[in-house]
Amino acid sequence: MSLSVAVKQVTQAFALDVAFEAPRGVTVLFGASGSGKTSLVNAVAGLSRPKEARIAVEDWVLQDSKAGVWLPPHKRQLGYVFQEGRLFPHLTVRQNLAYGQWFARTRAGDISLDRVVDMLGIGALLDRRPSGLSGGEKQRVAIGRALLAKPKMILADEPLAALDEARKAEILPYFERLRDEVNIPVLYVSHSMAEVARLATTVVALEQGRVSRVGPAAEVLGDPGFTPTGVRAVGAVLEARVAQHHEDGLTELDAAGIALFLPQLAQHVGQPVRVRIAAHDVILSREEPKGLSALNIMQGHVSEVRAGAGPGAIVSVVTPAGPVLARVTRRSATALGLAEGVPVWAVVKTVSVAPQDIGGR
Amino acid sequence: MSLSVAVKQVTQAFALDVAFEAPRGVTVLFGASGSGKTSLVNAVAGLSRPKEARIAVEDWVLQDSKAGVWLPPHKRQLGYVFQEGRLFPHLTVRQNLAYGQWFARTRAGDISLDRVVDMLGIGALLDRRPSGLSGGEKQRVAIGRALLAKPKMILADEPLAALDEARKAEILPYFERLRDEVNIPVLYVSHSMAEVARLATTVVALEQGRVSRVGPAAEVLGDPGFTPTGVRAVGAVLEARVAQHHEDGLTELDAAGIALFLPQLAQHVGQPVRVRIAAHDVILSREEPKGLSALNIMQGHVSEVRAGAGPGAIVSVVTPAGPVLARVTRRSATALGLAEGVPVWAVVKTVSVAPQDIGGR
Amino acid sequence: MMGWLGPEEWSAVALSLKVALWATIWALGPGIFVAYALARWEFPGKQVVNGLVHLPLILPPVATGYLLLIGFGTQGVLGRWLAEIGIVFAFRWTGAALAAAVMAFPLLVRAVRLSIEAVDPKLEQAAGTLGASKLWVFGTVTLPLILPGVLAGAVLAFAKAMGEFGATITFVSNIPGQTRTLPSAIYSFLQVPGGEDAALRLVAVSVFVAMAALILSEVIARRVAKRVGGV
Amino acid sequence: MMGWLGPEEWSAVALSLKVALWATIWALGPGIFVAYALARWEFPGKQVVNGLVHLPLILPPVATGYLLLIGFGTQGVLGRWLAEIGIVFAFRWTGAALAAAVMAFPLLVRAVRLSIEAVDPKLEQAAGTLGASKLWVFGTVTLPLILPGVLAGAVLAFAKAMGEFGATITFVSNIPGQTRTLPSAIYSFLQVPGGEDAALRLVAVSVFVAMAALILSEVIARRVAKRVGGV
Amino acid sequence: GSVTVFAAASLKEAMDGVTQAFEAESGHDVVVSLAGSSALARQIEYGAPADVFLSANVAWMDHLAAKGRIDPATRAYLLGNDLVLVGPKGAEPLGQVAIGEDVLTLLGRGRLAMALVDAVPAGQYGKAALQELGVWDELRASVAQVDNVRAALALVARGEVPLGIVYATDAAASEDVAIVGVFSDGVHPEIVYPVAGVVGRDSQARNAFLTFLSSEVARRIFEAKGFDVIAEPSE
Ligand SMILES: Nc1ncnc2c1ncn2[C@@H]1O[C@H](COP(=O)(O)OP(=O)(O)OP(=O)(O)O)[C@@H](O)[C@H]1O
Ligand SMILES: Nc1ncnc2c1ncn2[C@@H]1O[C@H](COP(=O)(O)OP(=O)(O)OP(=O)(O)O)[C@@H](O)[C@H]1O
Ligand code: MOO
Ligand SMILES: [Mg+2]
Ligand SMILES: [Mg+2]
Repeated sequence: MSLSVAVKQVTQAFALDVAFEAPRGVTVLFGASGSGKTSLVNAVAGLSRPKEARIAVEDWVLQDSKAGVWLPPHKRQLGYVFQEGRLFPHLTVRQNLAYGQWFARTRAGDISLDRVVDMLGIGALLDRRPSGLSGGEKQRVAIGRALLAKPKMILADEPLAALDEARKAEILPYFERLRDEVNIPVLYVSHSMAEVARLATTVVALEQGRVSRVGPAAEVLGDPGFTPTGVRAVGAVLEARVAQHHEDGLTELDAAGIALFLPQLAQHVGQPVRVRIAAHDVILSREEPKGLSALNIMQGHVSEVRAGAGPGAIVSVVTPAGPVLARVTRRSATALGLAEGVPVWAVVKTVSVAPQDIGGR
Repeated sequence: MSLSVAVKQVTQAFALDVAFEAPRGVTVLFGASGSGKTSLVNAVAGLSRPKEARIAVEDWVLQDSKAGVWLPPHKRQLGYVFQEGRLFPHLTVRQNLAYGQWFARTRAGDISLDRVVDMLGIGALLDRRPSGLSGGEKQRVAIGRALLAKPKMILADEPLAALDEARKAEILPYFERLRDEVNIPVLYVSHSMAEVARLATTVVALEQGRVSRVGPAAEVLGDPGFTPTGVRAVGAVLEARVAQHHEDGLTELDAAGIALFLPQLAQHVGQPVRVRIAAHDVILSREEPKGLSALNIMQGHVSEVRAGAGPGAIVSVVTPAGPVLARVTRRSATALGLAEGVPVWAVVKTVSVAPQDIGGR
Repeated sequence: MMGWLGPEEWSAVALSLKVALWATIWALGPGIFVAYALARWEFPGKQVVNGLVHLPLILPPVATGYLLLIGFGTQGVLGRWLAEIGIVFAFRWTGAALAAAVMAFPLLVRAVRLSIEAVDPKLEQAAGTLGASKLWVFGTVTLPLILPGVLAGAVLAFAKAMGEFGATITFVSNIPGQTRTLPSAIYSFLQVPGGEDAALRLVAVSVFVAMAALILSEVIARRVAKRVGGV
Repeated sequence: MMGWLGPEEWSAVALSLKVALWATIWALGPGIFVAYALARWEFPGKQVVNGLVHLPLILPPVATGYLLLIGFGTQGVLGRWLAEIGIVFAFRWTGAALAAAVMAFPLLVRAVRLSIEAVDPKLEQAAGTLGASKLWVFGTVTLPLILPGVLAGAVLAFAKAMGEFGATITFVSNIPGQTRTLPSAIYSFLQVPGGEDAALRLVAVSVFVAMAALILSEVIARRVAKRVGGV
Repeated sequence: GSVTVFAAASLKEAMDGVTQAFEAESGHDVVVSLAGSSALARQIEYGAPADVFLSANVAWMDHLAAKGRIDPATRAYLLGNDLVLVGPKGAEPLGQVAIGEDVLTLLGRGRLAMALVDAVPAGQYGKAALQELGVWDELRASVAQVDNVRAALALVARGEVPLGIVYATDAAASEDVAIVGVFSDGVHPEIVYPVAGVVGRDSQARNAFLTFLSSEVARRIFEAKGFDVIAEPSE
């Protein structure tokens, strides 16, 4: 396992008792405010020193309280993007960015200042000081600073919370690239289901200092019972492959023989991608739909209907591409006679497969 | 006009030149990171003192540089929720909350500590100090503190950015209530289209220190050309009225004679509500759809097809309930022969009308 | 310890405590005010004020004492005027306290000023938007936040006041029971050949008192810091 | 101004500047170290160290000078030992600088300590996660952030060193050209009837020098503050 | 009644004895403030509540007389003193110092401790003596000046310097120094301690104290401490 964490830290105010293993990739810590995400990340970074803990990134043991091992933060070679930026007020943006480079100078890695500056759109800020930056600007610089330290693992504590959608959409791909190209493990704290879906290899859900759920992203997200932030967050993740780039700007994916159309993707033909289909974006039909503006229609059959507390129900549909979840009203479920084994068509609008919900791998 | 702002503030680093008028309700300042939102709110709060400005809330003139009027911050009677919390570190949460109450003691208003504590779920924190709170906990206390000062207007600078979805969903209604029940004007800074749609009476979009768009929320949001944070944000807002609460947990709305079904709303029968229908949640059909799980189907005709830069197009459909926007692929638009005047059915899944997108008024 | 020091020495200890305490108390209000003005305001002559505040530090104490004598002696410019309204410093313990306060003033101002500069003005702004006037903000936000600094400054001032000698003896002489503070007594003993032992006893008392004040202030400061920044 | 002061007086001015400068320089390193230790470490005997640092403030300067004499005089415990390795303080300007450094030390430590306590440890943590060791963090984050405090402390120390008299004259006496600093000269003039005018001339020089140092430090501090916190 | 006496610091031991005796005899209280003559004189000039001033030199008394702060009628020369050369305990006595060469030889390469030669009376007398002996210019750079005569004494007592110039009374007070030589009266101005009552502080107690200073009892105490009493004995 790439990331192995077991931390027990009990204070008067809060008890943290977490253990999980995660493979390489992005491990997203997911949980409500106050559930202990920051506390856990601090333990990994060595900013707190839990009495009982074993923390390792691959064979790089950061702490093993039984063996008496505890690396101080500066020896951990981690890049921490803090929830509140923590830029050095006495340095310019450029100097802030360069801060970690010195310590990383002998380590392998090809990340350059220019590349980071470009990617984060902070070229115009380089000679300014942090105090004059807007909230979002600060956070972008903090991300760049961590990246330039060529870390063995990136820790990111809600790095995008202060950013606008456009910036988020710009920066998210870079975390993906960290995962896919640089092949750096990432421990990422987030509230946002869209971020989780897009980035997570593994999801670790925290509740009041304990792990309430842990597993591969597709599995956890595809579970209709996993609704940590409300039903809107339910959705299935499908594995697919780029089949063709069409001239009208659409990319055709092949999900186990089923064609899915999306707006132009950057991936090459043949590359694997993950597609998240939010349950509330799926319409079910008993008849084969015709004359609809939706391009993605998958035939399958109902495997489960789970009524929720409210007026809705989650319907699991087995399709050749994998399981797809659909959220419908109980009224519709009754009207359409949805029940286990019933054949249905799942209608997904092309554009409702949102860019945030597609992650290359 | 309830809120009247004209501010000119030019520094070396940044030029702010903004003027707008907004009626009572929630005025949302919307714009990318660094566009000047915080700078503008600071001018309204009196934390900066622009050379040329006239700022008034109804007949309460906060600044009029021509008349030489400038109220210092503490006389403005505003409640400012800062982007970064700014809690008093030496006071307990309870004392932080109570801070503004003293100054507001002679002002009218019935907001009580208990009510605010309840609403924000901070009862367990009351005797703690800010330094031990998580990011989200801090922000909730900051909101409570501003509310308890019984302000003439609330200024909120991305108050929810640090909160998780569940908390957001809990707190947003309170801002609505401010608007609707307490009838307090709110100047609200946000990146989030969902928040804008839910709260805004008026939208003021900023771009590099200037107003790029201003107008009533429905008008601005219903404009297919208004895509400040990407096409996913496009959507129309319909005015409706609660028609009936059904037993299966659905609420039926009446939008100019057309029935719309939503999960149970809190509003009473007869009350007006606003429904936002995101363009990417609408599927168009040339034939009357049958056997679909979607409950909301509106007949209408195409009034405009606007091709975007990518593979998509925004189709405006005139329905009896009002204009509805749909985002489809150009491929579908061609396949279905969508053009001005063509009759279509707009299919909207009940549940895809998200809770965040419904605002009572 | 009662038997360890003679009655004259006890009276010097008691007097020094009284003098240092009052010197600190007198210096506190003006010190905080001046520190705030220097830290947060811009006004013409700011540098002059800053310089004046530091004068007692720069000048040999005897010179400061001399200036005090000229100013506040019964024949002095201010002294004569103050005497008319019933305030007399000359050759009273109050004069010793004044001298100590003046000598301690720059230390106090520096300490307080530094801690005022460390307070985030954004917190003060926040208090302002909640309806607090400048004065109120100072009392409820700035002052509590600078308490550790004020405390540190006050203890420094107290310690300095306990040790002040040159200005005191020059200004109010060395009158047993009235202006004969511990340092004067120590000085006297050091003037007597073989008086080192007696001097050392008094030094021990000085050190004990000042240490007690220091430790007390550390404890309080720690408690305050815990309240403000900590768990 | 050349004609205004006699050559002896000029030499006193030059010597005072040299002594105060070196005193400040010597005190700086240990002062920052001790301030850091007191601000950020917990160790047994911390209160004792804290007390020791403050001693020169608490004791009458003459007593401090006397202790220095016992310790660092040619017959003193340390003095004898140091003399063997060629370091002599007694009756040299170096001794004057040592006395001034000792007297200024508590002021320096206090100022620096306060500003260290005002540095957000979160920034230091951030530097740590980027790979900086404790020492490196200190040099690249803590030190730059406390520069205004260090500067303030150094100027305070310099001013105090310029004004130090009692300990200096007791420890290294008053040898024209070697240990005859400005305060000694001022003191001398004040001891003779009618010497006030001459004393005042030297006071003016003292004040001028110290004011210049103060103003310079303010200017630098402002520039630093601007860099750190401002526009 | 009560008498406040401002007395030069070098009179400390003697004043302790005298006031005790006076208090026992008269029943009056005496409060003695000891400091440098200069500080005391200035304080009296600016209105210090002193009844009696006992100065270590004439110049400050003259200064106060010129300012009209003392009663000329009460002024008297009370005490005399000798100037001596001291060395650490065990130093070889030399007898009368009449030629400067002696000082030079004895000093070797060490330093000569003196009170401030331009400011403090003991230093002023010493400087005058060395000038008269013709060695001042040579010695000038070797002189370690301290702020009062007792500090010079301490330097000798601690062995920091081989020689010092102090009053005979100081030498008598310390066990750690030995008198090396006594300066002949002729080489320095006469060392006298004037006394006077302060203007406007006339009282029965004060006058009794002034009278007592030149009494036989006082004379014995002063002489025990090494002073010459030069005032006419009071009856
Ligand atoms: N220094 C501290 N002292 C006391 N309690 C603390 C301290 N730091 C954190 N806590 C408490 O520990 C719990 C977990 O805090 P943590 O910051 O890890 O939450 P989080 O999941 O990161 O929340 P958020 O999403 O709001 O940032 C909270 O209840 C918080 O109040
Ligand atoms: N004190 C300052 N000095 C110099 N430039 C400043 C200062 N404060 C803000 N700016 C600049 O003004 C511009 C607007 O900043 P502002 O904080 O108003 O943005 P914003 O819209 O609130 O951004 P965000 O969404 O990231 O909070 C930015 O370019 C910022 O860098
Ligand atoms: O008694 Mo004096 O005035 O120190 O020579
Ligand atoms: Mg957190
Ligand atoms: Mg902002």
